[in-house]
Amino acid sequence: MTILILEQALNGLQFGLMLFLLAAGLTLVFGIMDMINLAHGSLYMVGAYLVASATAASGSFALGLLAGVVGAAAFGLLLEVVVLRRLYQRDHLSQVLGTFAILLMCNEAVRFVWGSQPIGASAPAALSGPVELLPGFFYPAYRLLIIGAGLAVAVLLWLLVTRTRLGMQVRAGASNREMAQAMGVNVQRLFSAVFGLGAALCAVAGGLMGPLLAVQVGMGESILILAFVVIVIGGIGSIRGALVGALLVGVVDTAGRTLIPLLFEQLMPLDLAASAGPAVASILIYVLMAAVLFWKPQGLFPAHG
Amino acid sequence: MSTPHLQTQHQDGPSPLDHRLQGARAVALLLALVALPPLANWLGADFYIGLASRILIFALAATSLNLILGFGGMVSFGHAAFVGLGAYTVGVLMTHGVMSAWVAWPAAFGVAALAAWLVGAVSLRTRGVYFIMITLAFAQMLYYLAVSLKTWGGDDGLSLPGRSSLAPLPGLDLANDTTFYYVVLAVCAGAMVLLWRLLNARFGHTLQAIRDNDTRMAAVGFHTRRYQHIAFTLAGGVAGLAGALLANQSGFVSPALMQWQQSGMLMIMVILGGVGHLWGGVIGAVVFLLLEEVLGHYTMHWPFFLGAALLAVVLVASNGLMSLMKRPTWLKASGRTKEAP
Amino acid sequence: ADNVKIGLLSTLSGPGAGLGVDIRDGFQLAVKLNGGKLGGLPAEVVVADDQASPDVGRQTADRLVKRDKVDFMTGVVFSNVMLAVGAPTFAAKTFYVSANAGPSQYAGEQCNPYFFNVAWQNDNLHEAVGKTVTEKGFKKVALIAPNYPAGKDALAGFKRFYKGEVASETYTQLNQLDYGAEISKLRAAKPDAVYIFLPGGLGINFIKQFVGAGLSKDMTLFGPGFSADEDVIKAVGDPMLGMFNSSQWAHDMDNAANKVFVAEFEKAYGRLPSLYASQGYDAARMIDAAVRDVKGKLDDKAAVRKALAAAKFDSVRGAFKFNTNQYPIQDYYLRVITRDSKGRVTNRTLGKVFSNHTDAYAASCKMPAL
Amino acid sequence: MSTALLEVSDLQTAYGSSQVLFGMQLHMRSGDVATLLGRNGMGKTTTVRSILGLTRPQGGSVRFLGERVDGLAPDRIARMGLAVVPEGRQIFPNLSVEDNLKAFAARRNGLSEPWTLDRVWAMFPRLLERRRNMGNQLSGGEQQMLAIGRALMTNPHLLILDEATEGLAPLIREDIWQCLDTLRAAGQSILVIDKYVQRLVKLANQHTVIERGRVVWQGDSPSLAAQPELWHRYIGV
Amino acid sequence: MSTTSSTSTPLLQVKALVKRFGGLTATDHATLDVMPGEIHALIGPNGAGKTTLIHQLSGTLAPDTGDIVFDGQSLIALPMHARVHRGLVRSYQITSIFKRLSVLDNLALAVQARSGSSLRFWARARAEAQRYAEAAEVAQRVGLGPLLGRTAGGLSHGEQRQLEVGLALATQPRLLLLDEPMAGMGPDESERMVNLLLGLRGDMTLLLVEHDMDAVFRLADTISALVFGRVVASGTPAQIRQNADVRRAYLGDDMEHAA
Ligand SMILES: Nc1ncnc2c1ncn2[C@@H]1O[C@H](COP(=O)(O)OP(=O)(O)OP(=O)(O)O)[C@@H](O)[C@H]1O
Ligand SMILES: Nc1ncnc2c1ncn2[C@@H]1O[C@H](COP(=O)(O)OP(=O)(O)OP(=O)(O)O)[C@@H](O)[C@H]1O
Ligand SMILES: [Mg+2]
Ligand SMILES: [Mg+2]
Repeated sequence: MTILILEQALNGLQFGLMLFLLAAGLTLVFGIMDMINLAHGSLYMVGAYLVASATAASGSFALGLLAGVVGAAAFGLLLEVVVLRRLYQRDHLSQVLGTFAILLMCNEAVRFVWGSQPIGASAPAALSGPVELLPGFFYPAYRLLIIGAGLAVAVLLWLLVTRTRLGMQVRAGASNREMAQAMGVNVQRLFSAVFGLGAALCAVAGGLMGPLLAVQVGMGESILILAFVVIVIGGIGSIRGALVGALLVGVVDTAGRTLIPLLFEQLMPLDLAASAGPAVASILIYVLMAAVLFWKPQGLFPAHG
Repeated sequence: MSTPHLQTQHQDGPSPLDHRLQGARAVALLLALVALPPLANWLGADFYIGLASRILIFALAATSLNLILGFGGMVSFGHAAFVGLGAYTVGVLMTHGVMSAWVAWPAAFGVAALAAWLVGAVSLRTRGVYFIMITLAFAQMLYYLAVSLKTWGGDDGLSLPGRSSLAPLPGLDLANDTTFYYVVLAVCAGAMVLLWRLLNARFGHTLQAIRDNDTRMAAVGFHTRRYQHIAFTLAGGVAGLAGALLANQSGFVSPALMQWQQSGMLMIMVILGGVGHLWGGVIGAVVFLLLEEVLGHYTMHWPFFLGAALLAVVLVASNGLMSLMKRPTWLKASGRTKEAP
Repeated sequence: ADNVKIGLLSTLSGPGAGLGVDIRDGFQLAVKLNGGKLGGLPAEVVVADDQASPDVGRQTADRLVKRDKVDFMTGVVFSNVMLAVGAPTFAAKTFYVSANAGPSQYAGEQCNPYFFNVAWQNDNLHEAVGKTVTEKGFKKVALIAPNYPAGKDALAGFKRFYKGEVASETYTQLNQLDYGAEISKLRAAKPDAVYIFLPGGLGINFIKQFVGAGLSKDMTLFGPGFSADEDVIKAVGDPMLGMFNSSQWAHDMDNAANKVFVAEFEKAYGRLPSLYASQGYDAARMIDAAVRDVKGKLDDKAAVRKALAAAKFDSVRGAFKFNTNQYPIQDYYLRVITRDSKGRVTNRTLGKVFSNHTDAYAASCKMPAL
Repeated sequence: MSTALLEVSDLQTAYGSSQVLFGMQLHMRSGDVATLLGRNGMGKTTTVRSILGLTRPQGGSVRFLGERVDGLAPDRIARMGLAVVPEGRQIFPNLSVEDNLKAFAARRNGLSEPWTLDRVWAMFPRLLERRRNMGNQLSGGEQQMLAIGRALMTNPHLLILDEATEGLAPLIREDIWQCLDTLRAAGQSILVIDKYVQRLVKLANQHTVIERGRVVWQGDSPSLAAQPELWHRYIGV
Repeated sequence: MSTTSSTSTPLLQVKALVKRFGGLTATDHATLDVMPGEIHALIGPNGAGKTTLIHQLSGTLAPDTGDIVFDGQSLIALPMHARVHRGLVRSYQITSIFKRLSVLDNLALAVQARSGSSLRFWARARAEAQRYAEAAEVAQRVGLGPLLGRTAGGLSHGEQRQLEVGLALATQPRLLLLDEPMAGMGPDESERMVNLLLGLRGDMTLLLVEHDMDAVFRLADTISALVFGRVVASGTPAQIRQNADVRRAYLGDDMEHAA
């Protein structure tokens, strides 16, 4: 039982950190630049495809990841320069429509290039097995890599946003673009850079998740919703909030899927438990979000007053 | 030569609080819609009568969303849940042998409105994106509830034994696609008139002003949450009614109706048509579904072209298709600043 | 009629797309080999995507039968979509020849003269594995399936023929891709075998993660044919070696029809055909036989039905006939994943599990008149 | 020290279809302290916005440090050494007090004694107490102080104050005047808009009175002080 | 219009109000009486807690402890709109108006808030001539008479401030809380505002926060000084002018004048 809990905790951590990579980009673009970007999930998808293809082509996962991340960042920048920057000044709803359109187009474009069927991506051979963390406790090596990478990115990002002048200027530009310009900040270039960074983070997440999940069209949407849940729980615009929210969602979701059915089997007849258990487990994170917002309507770490 | 307008008194255009039904165009549209079934029959394309019913039903649902999203500034990302509830109400009543539309449709309205009232009571504590997400959360809960209720089909959904009956009324057999279409058309037209009156009445003015500046509305003495709550409940009820019609149209009810993608689609329709335009929901639904239908006819990759069309609309029109119809907005290169949500 | 129109409504996008694509390819291959005709009439196949959604399926089916006025429908992969597609199709008096979905409803109480299933009843492959697992002497088996009706039917089917202890019964979300939590539970429960019913991409992920967690050394993995077919093997590769699964068909089956099919499929698409492809292929050939039988008089519904029920075609799986509920009576085989002579990882047939097997629901079918 | 700093000539600016500025003129030399006077709604803020590039003028020209800047992006102009304390403060609500000051710190003029965080703290001790507060958790006056500090931190060639004493307590307001006196003594060029004309007469050496987007009077402090009827007519009271 | 019967009991009693933001005590046992009909000015250094106090009176912020009694009844439990209906109305320090609407619509909404139910779903709101006439009257009163049709967002800063006050006036308050109504106004407009407020004397009671001392000394019957969240002095203008504490903390020694 302790092993089960330990393993679940690591799974939750791993899932949470991946969500964080996505949520961080989203919080940067949305919380800080005040832009609702539904195409964020598409960047995740494109990143995953690029990493998978580059890995297959180069034969090296590290090289593939690097190439894919650079490629996705470039794609993100292109998107920003060509379309999205026209939407910053628009109201949120126009942004929803515009980025939804991009999402549709990305999905179809990817389908066109790579086909409708999921493509396989494999973890580097060296990491494809389990490692023994404690005597008798095995854990997949690849998931450990994800945990490490997620933690590293989290720390770097937090420093960048809260501790550097660049981060301050981005936040300033977001809350009052005109005033930030009047203070001498080239907001446009800054936002492009942030967007590229967000895209790169997406690609890191997509590339790392590829071998674990399937690389397929539409993979970005459901995870996008989760990323939104994360940043809303954490408080929009707060990197710290995104991290806490991501870990919370990761752990609650993972634990819920194991423990709720177990619990229900104890409490009620088996057939009822079999249908109620998974349903309750599925809504757990939404219940969590609703509860958080009920007590704290601005999320756990409100970034604006 | 223009003079500074400090002392001249001129109106800066019609008040954004008021909305015109655009009588002439509305009547023309209505006539065209009335003429559609005979035309389709004549062309041997009666499939399109069913499609038109479906589009009108979505127009109704989108319009109900526009009431809260466009005029109330409440961006609900869970509106499909109310549509679904309405549909399930009809479906469940039918499995218990209740076929009468006179019972089932008001019940659908009532159930959805009640749910909206409850969801609104909690959600309206939050603002902006938090509101978007909490409405999504409730919709997801309802969705998973529907998935797990095996008695009512669970994920498989529920096939209805037939259409509701307008029994005491003679000559109206809803099983006939054309009759059904005219009933749907009547409901939609009625809803539009009601919405128009509502917006230009005190309630509408209040709602729109709350959207613009709720702090100030509270400071002059409006119980802002109450008006928003009423609008939210009303919109939920109308969505439920649309759901009841939808269940009848397709003869099938499933949790897929409540999925977040459906809520998203309703939202896209409203934004496409024009947020806060009387006709925004209708135009959005019609254009969106027709585009889907037409593009799908030509290519497997229709979502790409649909996306391109939507993107073009966003970039060209400041606020959906309806804003293209009003001259002043697109003559002015307007730098709209942020408002809701 | 001077031509025959087929509505091929299948899942062509999303995680289940691989299945739909194979059905489509199999079906179209048969039409192509037939010179573009079915039963001697020029064939027009209208392909549509149901996006794995019952609602979309319903709308699209409506469009196919009402606007395109197709003569036959086929192609649906998932049972929940099938249940939504059925009503409008039957109401329009259009025959449905299922190339995959075989829901228990249509096999039993809701059986319908317009519905023919040329694949199997959903439970059949699971029943076959249940029997195999018992025969191989496994005593403690963990079961995993998605939380939707077909998933529940699957495990019910398995348990109908499995006699040992069920270590755990887990229902996952239908579109779940990360099985970390389920795998942890397996590790804790220590069963000696695991039975999974995870179609398409779901199975791919599960197996990869199962192997990555090091569990494949401690427990034997079983699945129905569709969790171990060529599409899955292509994506997972070596880790699948040694997995047992059940099927009514395999590409190495030794009959003339199958040899042509496998060779032509590989030639046309550059990959080994899957179970779904074989079913799509058979569906087309069955329609071909029926149309020829009625000499193109498709308006005579009773005659068409009789011709379909006769199933006068050489199925790629060998012997094939319909039960009273218009579901198959056929044999089921055990397969194992190995390397073939060319070094490819693929299925090899081991032997028969059931002969002339029917389904558990036929008895409750009171087939209505046309 | 008397090189041309800012030359605004024949400026025409409109919001949409309504024109606000009709040929504004303004000339400042390095070291000048100039004012813009006029009633509400006469176009003072609009003039400032046009200089800063925030509202694009339709005609006329703006030269700053000899270079033509109308049509340039606002951030380019700002980086040339122009800083503003805007009307309505425009504090960044999501930055702490300290970050509001630090984010834009620069040394754009070559003056020997640059403004630093410590100097701003010394001038507004109240801000030091509130340094960790977010911008929107400040009182109105505190925000005003922050806006002034924020502009000073860029060490601009020209400092523009648009109603910088709005909402400040008399004592603080007096501090600001004294600070501006000090700045002037140190050679800082300043353009001020404020309603305390009497105080401005003491502070500035050059005044421009505008009415409906046009210059109606221009001159130095003694002549402004000598013409009370000007005040009545164009400024009020 | 004054409805309070006795002039000896205060219309508003603020009793030992406390409000903390984290470690900062923004309102520190503030105690204050506002008599009916008077113009009561509240002065104090920046950050003393004046706006925070107004927020608590109007219902935007909930105090930690203490009580607010208006016309003999405690308001603590009432939300903002309910306080407005009792006659306690505020204006904002940072302008808060309906930017997209015309001046007339702005004011008409405020009139609507107090005249009849807004749960009318059918009758045309535009048909209520009486209400729009009242709104136009208020506009006249705050000097926006010629600008009725102008979109509020396009008004100059000073004009927006006038509208801000107009919105509060249109609700016909018994006690009007004004947070720096003169901020951003030129001397001329300030003068007009002072006259406007003088004209309200007798119609309603005013609690005024203002840093423009000329205005304060011309208007106020009573002045209270708030320092670090505490009321340190309360009295007639003459008393306050002489108060050493107030001079040290707030007024300074030699005061300049607006033009
Ligand atoms: N964004 C805008 N859109 C339309 N008109 C505007 C806008 N901003 C200002 N105006 C108008 O331009 C004129 C000049 O405004 P400006 O703000 O420059 O005046 P000001 O002299 O700074 O006044 P104040 O002393 O009140 O700040 C005013 O009549 C105002 O109504
Ligand atoms: N939400 C908040 N969180 C933390 N501190 C706050 C918050 N709101 C106000 N404060 C602090 O409370 C103190 C009182 O603020 P308040 O706005 O009441 O001052 P004020 O007297 O109105 O000042 P001014 O005359 O400058 O407007 C200030 O120091 C301010 O920084
Ligand atoms: Mg100004
Ligand atoms: Mg204040």
